[in-house]
Amino acid sequence: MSAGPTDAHLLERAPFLLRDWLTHALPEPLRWFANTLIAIAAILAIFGTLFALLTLVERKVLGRVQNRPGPNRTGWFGILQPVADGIKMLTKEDIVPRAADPLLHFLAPVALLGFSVLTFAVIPYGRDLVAVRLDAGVLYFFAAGSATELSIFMAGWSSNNKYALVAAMRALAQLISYELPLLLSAVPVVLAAGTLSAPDIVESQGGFTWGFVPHWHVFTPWGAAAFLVFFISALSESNRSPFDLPEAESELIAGHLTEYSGFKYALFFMAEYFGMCSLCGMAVTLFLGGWQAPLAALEFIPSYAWFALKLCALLLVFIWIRATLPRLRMDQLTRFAWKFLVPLALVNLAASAFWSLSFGWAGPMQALRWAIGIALAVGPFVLLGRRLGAGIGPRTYRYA
Amino acid sequence: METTEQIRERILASLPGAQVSLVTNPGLAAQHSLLLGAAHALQAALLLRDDAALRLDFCSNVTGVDWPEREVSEADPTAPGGKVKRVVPGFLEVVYHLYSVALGHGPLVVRMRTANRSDQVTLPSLTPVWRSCEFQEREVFDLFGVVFAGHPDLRRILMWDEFKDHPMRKDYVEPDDFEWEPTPHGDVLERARRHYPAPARPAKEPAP
Amino acid sequence: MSEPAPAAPAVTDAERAELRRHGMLLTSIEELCDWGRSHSVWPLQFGLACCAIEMIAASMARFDIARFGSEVFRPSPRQADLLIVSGTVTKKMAPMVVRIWNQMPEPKYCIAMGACAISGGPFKQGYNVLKGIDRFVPVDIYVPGCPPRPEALLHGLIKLQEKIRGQRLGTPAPSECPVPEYAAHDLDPTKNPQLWQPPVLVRKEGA
Amino acid sequence: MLGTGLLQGLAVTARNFLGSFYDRRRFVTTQYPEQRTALPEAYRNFPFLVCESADDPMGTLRCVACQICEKECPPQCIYIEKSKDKKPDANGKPQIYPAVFDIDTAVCMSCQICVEVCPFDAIKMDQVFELAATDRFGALLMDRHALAKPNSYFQSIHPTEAGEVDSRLLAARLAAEEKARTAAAAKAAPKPAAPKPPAAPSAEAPKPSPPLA
Amino acid sequence: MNPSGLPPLASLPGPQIRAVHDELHGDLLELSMGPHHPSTHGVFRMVVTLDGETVVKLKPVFGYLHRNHEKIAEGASYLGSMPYTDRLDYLCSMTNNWSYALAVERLAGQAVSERAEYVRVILAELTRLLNHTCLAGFLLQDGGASGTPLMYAFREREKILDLFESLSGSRMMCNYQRFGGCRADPSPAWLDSARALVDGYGRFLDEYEALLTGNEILMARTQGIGRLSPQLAVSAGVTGPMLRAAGVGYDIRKVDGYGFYPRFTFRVPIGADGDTYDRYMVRILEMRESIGILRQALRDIPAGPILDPKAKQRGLRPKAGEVYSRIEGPKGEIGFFLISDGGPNPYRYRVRPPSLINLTILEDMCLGQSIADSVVILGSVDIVLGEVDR
Repeated sequence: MSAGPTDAHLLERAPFLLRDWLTHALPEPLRWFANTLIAIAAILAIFGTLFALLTLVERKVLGRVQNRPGPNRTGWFGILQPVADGIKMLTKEDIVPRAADPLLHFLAPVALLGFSVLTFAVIPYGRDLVAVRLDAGVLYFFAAGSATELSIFMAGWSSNNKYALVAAMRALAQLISYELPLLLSAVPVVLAAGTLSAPDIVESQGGFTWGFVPHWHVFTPWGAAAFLVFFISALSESNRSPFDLPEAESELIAGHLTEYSGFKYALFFMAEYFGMCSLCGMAVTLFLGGWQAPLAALEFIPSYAWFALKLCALLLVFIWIRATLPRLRMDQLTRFAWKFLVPLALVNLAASAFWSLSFGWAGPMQALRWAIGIALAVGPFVLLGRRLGAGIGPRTYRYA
Repeated sequence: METTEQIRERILASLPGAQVSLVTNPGLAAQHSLLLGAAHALQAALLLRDDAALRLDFCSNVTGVDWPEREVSEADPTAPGGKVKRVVPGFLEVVYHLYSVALGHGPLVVRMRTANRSDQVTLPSLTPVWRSCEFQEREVFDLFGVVFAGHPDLRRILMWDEFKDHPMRKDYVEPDDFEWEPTPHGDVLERARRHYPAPARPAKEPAP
Repeated sequence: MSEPAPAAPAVTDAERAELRRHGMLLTSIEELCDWGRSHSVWPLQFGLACCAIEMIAASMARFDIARFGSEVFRPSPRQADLLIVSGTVTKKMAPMVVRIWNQMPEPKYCIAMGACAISGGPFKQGYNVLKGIDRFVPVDIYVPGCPPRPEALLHGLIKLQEKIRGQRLGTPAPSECPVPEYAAHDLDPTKNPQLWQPPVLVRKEGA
Repeated sequence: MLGTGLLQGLAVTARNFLGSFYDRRRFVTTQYPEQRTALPEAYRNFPFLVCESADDPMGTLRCVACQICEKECPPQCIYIEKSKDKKPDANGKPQIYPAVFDIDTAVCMSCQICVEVCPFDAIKMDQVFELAATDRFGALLMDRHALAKPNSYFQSIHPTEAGEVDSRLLAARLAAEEKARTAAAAKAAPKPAAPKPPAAPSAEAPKPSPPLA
Repeated sequence: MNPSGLPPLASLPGPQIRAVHDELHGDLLELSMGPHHPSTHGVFRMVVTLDGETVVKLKPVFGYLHRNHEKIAEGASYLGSMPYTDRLDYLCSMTNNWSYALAVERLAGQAVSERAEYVRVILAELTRLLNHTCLAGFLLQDGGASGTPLMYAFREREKILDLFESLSGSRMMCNYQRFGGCRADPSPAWLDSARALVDGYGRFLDEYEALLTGNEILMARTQGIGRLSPQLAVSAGVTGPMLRAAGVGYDIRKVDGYGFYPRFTFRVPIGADGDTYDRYMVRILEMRESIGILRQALRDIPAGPILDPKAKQRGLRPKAGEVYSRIEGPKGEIGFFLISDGGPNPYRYRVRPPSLINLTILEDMCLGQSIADSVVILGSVDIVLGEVDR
C-alpha cells in the first residue's frame, strides 16, 4: 500500500485521504493492519453494492431490450429490488437434500465466493489504488480465478442430483478449455509490458500517440485480437450466456444450483457476479488502459472513475450479449475453445512478438508494420472462422 | 382413388381367402370402409401400402370404438309383422384412416373387430406397416383394452401403469372421487348420495 | 390450516399509521421481512396447460410481471417462492405437483390459476382430472378464469403480495404434504383430509 | 465472416433497447394496475344476470328459470332452482323466477354458450376479471345476488349488443301490446269463437316469444 | 400425380432398431426429464438414457395432461364440445374450431356461407402466424436464449390476440366457429386493423430473422441436428411443417383443397435436409406465404351473412353415420373422427392430434445427439400438451 499520489489533485487523492483520516490515530504498527482491513472492507462494500446494482441493471436492461420496463415498483424506479431479494433470500429455508454431502454442499458456495473475492486483490482500481501490489499479480489472478470452477464441481457433486452432476462435468470441461485461451490472450500483454504486475501493466499503457490515441493495448492489432479472445473466454469463465452451460436451464434445470436454496443460492449468485466483475476488471486492466483516461484533456477526472466507467461499460456488454444470444452446445463450446480461440491466441503471440520487434520501424515502415500486424490478427480469425463454420450456413429453399 | 369396393376386389385378388368385407357408412359423408379379418390384416395392410395404384403410405388416424352388447328388435322372418329381439354381441373396433402422400388421395377407412369385449380382444398390430400406429395403438390399448399382437412396445400411454380400467369403454365406471361439486344437478346429487351414505344435511339456504 | 392467534403487537397498526403521518418511520423486522418477501416473489417455471401460456404472456412485454419483481421464473423448485398451478392437474400429474410443492423451501405460496386448477373446471367431469389442487396443496390465492387474463394473474399476484405483507413471522405452516400414490382406479388417497374439508354438501334434496 | 450474424442480432437488440426509450412500438408494456388497456366490446369473462332496475335487482330479473342454460352449459357450472310462486316482472306480469341461481366461476369456461342459448336475453357476459380471492367458496361461487346487474351496466359494457337487445325487446313488447289491443278489441266485439287472451308464458316450456310482452 | 416425389416404399421400414449401448463405455445415466422441466413445453416427460451427454435411449411418457376431452365430448352436445376444442391446442383455438366445425358440417350436411369461409381462412392464417412466431421463440428459448426472441414473438402475438379478442371475445379460447359459419361478423374496422397487422408483419419478420436466422450459434445448434428422412416421416404419420421440412411437399390445404384455399395462390416451402434448422426455416417461409394468403383474403372478402340463421346449433342431431375430416393446422393435420348414432351427442368423438403423432419419431431423431440437442429437437417438433394428451 502506497501512501497515495501526492502531486495529484484532491479528488484523485480522496480515497487515501479518507483512509488516512480513519487510521491516523492508530499507532504505526497497527496502521498498516488497519489500512489493509479498510482496503478489504472497501472492496467488499463497493463490489457488494455493485453486485446488488448489477442484478437490478441486468434485469432492467433485459427488460428494455425486450420492450418492457423491468422491475420498477420496489422503491423509486425499483432501486430497492435487490434489497427485497436479499431479505427474502436471507429468510428463506435452507434445504440440504438428505442424500447430499452436507459439508461439501455447504463449502461449495463459500469457497466459490472466497475465490471470487480473492481475485479483487490485485486489480488496480485507480492510480496506486490496489489492495495488494503483487509482482506476479496477473498470475495470481488467474490462479485464484480458475479455482472457482472447482467450487462449481463441488456443488454439482455434493448435491447428489443427476442434473447437478452433469453440470459439474460440464463446468470442468469448460474450465479446462477456456483457462488456456484466457491465459494465452493475456501473455502478449505481459510480453509487451514486460511485467506481471497489474499496476505496472496499466502504467505501461499511459501516453498518447499524436496526442489523442491512447496507448492502450486494445488499439494495437494484436491487442484487439487478444482482447477479443480474452473477452470471449471471460464470458465463458464467468458462465455467462452464450457459455452458461453448467446452469443451462433449458436442459439441466438449474445445473449445479439445482439443489441450492435460500442464502446459499444467493452466495452462488453473488460469486458469479463477482467473478464477472473481476474478469471485466482484468480485461480493463490488460487491454483498456486500466484507470488511464482516454484523452489527456480528461485526466482531471479521477482515475478510479475512469476504471469504474470502463468496468461498467464492459459489464453492460456482457448483459447485452446475454440478452441476444442463444447457448452453445457442450462439444461446440470446447471445439470453439480448442480449434478457434487457442490457435488464435497462439498466432497472436507471434503477432505481438512481431509488434515488439518492429518497435523501431518508422515512416513508411510504420505503415508496413500496421499492415502486417492487422494481417496477422485478421487473417487467422477469418481462416479459423471459416474452418469452424464449415458445414453450416444459410440455405435456400424450394417450393413444392 | 378407386372405390372401396374396387379396393376390396384388389385385396381379394392378391390375397385369396382373406376376409374383407365392405361396411357402408349411411351418413352424408359416405366414407365407406373395409372390414379386415384379423388373420390377413397385416398382409392386406402391406398390400394397401405397397400396391402401385393405391400406395396408401400414410396412416393418418387410428382409433378405437367400443360397441357394447345391445339388443335389437327386427322383423321376425317366421311370423310376418312380428318382431323378435336379438342380442348383438359387443365388440371392440379399431379404425384406421389411410391416405396416400405419394398419390395424394384418400381416405380409405379400414376397420378391424375383436371377437368380444372381454377375453378375445387381440388384433394384429399394424405398426410394422405404418410407424404412425405406434402411439395411437398404444392409446387404443390403454383406453379401450384392445391388445395388439406384434406391437413393439405395448404399454399404457395416457394413464399410469398401475391403472386397471379402460376408460373409453362405454361401460366404464368412474372412480368415486366425488367430494363436493358446486352445481348439484341430478346426476351429481346421485353421486353425492352414493358417496356420502349418511343423509346429507340440507345446506346453505339461498341467501336473502 | 389453523393459525395461532398472533400475539398483540407492541405497536398497533393505528399507532403506526399515526406515526407515519407525522413523518416517523417505524418498522419492525417482521415488516421488513414481509416487505422483502412480498416484493421478491419468484415463481416456479412450471406450466401445466392453457393457463401456462397466459402465465408466460403475463411475464412478456405487454404485461411484464417483472415490474413486481417476479420475472425470475426459477426452473428449480429449490429457489422458487411461488407455485402457480397454471392449468389442469390430472390425477397422473397430481403426485408430481405435490412433490414439487414439498421441494420448495419455506416460506412458499401457491396460486391456483384458472378454473381447472381451482376445481377441475370444464374438465371436472373427466376420469383423470383432479377436481382442484387444493385437495392436496394449500392454496393462497384463487384466480378464476378460463384462462384468466394476464392482468387477472397480476391482480392475483398483487393480492398475494398484500397477503404476504399481512403475515406474521414464525407462523407455522404445513411444509410437507403427503404425496398421493397411483392406485388401480384412482389416486390413493383422493385428497388430503387435513387440507381439504368439503363444504356442506348440497343445498336442496331432489333438485 | 464468423460473427456477422451475431453482430446483426446484437444490432437488433440494441435497436430495441434504445427504441424502448422513445418508440411506443418498442415499449409495449401496459402498467397494470395503474394503466389498463381498453377491453374490447366483445370481451367476455363470466356470465351475469340482467335485471331491469338497479334498485330492485331481484324483482326485475329477466331470467324466468327456464333452465336451458343449465342444460347447455358445457362444464355444468350453472345451478338453477325454480321458484314455487310467481313474481311480477318489470312489466308487472307474473313470472316464475329463479329461487336459486348459482354460477361457480371457478368452473365456468367463459364459453358464452349460455348467452347464445338464452331466449330471454337474461344472461350476458361480464367483463370483470379482477376476481382473485383467498376464499374459494365464499367469493367464487356466485349466487343470484352477486350475479344480478342492471341493464344500464350491460349497456355500458356491450353497447352494441345491448342496443340490439333493447330494440328487439322493445319491438317485441310493442308487438305484444298491439296483439293484446286487437285481442281486446276482438273480445269487445262478440264473436262465436273468441280467441283466448294471451296467457302468461308458462315457465315449464319456455317459449321463444319474448317474456316482457 | 406425385406431389411428394417420394421414392416408392419397397421394404418394410418398421420402427428403427434402438441403439444398444456397449458396456465397455461404463455406466449410463438415466435422466427423467419432466413432467416438470423448463423445456418440455408443459408436462411432457422424456426418460433419457445418456452416455456422457449423448442420448442412447429416449422414451417419451405422456398422459400428464390427459384430461379426457374425448370422453367428455361423447357425453356432451355437438355444440358443447366446441369450447373444448379450444383447449386442445391452446395456441391455435381457431384452427381447432374450424376442423371440428368442418367435421360436424360434413356429418350434418351443413353448407357454409361464403363470407364465413373467407373469415375462416383469415383466422386460420393468423393462427398460423401466431403459432409459428411463438414456436420460433420457444425454440430459441430451448436453445438457451434468455427470453428475447420469445418476448418479440409474444409482442406480435398480443397484436393478433387483440384481433381475436375484439372479434370473438376471448384471447385464447375463441369458441368462434359455428356449424355453418362463424359466430360474430367482423366489422370493417376489424378488417382494417387486420390489414394493418398483416402489412406490418412482414417488417417484423425481417427483424426477427435478422435476430435469429443468420445467427451462427443458432445455425450451429440446429443444422444437421435431428435429421428426419422423408420415408420415415411419411410412415410415422408426421404432418405439417415437420413433414415439409423433411422434403415432402404435402400440404392438406393443397391436397384436400378444403375451405376456399384453392382460390388463393400460395407456395409450399419444403426443406432439403429435414433437420431442425429446416423445420425452423420452413415455418418462417410458411409465415411469409400466410401473409400472402391473408392479403388476398382480406382484399377479396365478400359481403354477406356470416352464419346461416337456420343452421342448427343447439340440439343438433346429425343423421347416423361417421366422418373423418381434417385440415392443415399450424402443427400438422388436425382431424376429427365423429360417429353419430342419430342422438344429440356423438357416439364416438376422436381427435387426431398432430402433436402426439409427430412425436412418434422423437427417439429416432434424438438418438446419437446430445442432451442439449434433444431439447431443441423437441422444441422444433412443436408440441402442445393439451393436444398430445387431450
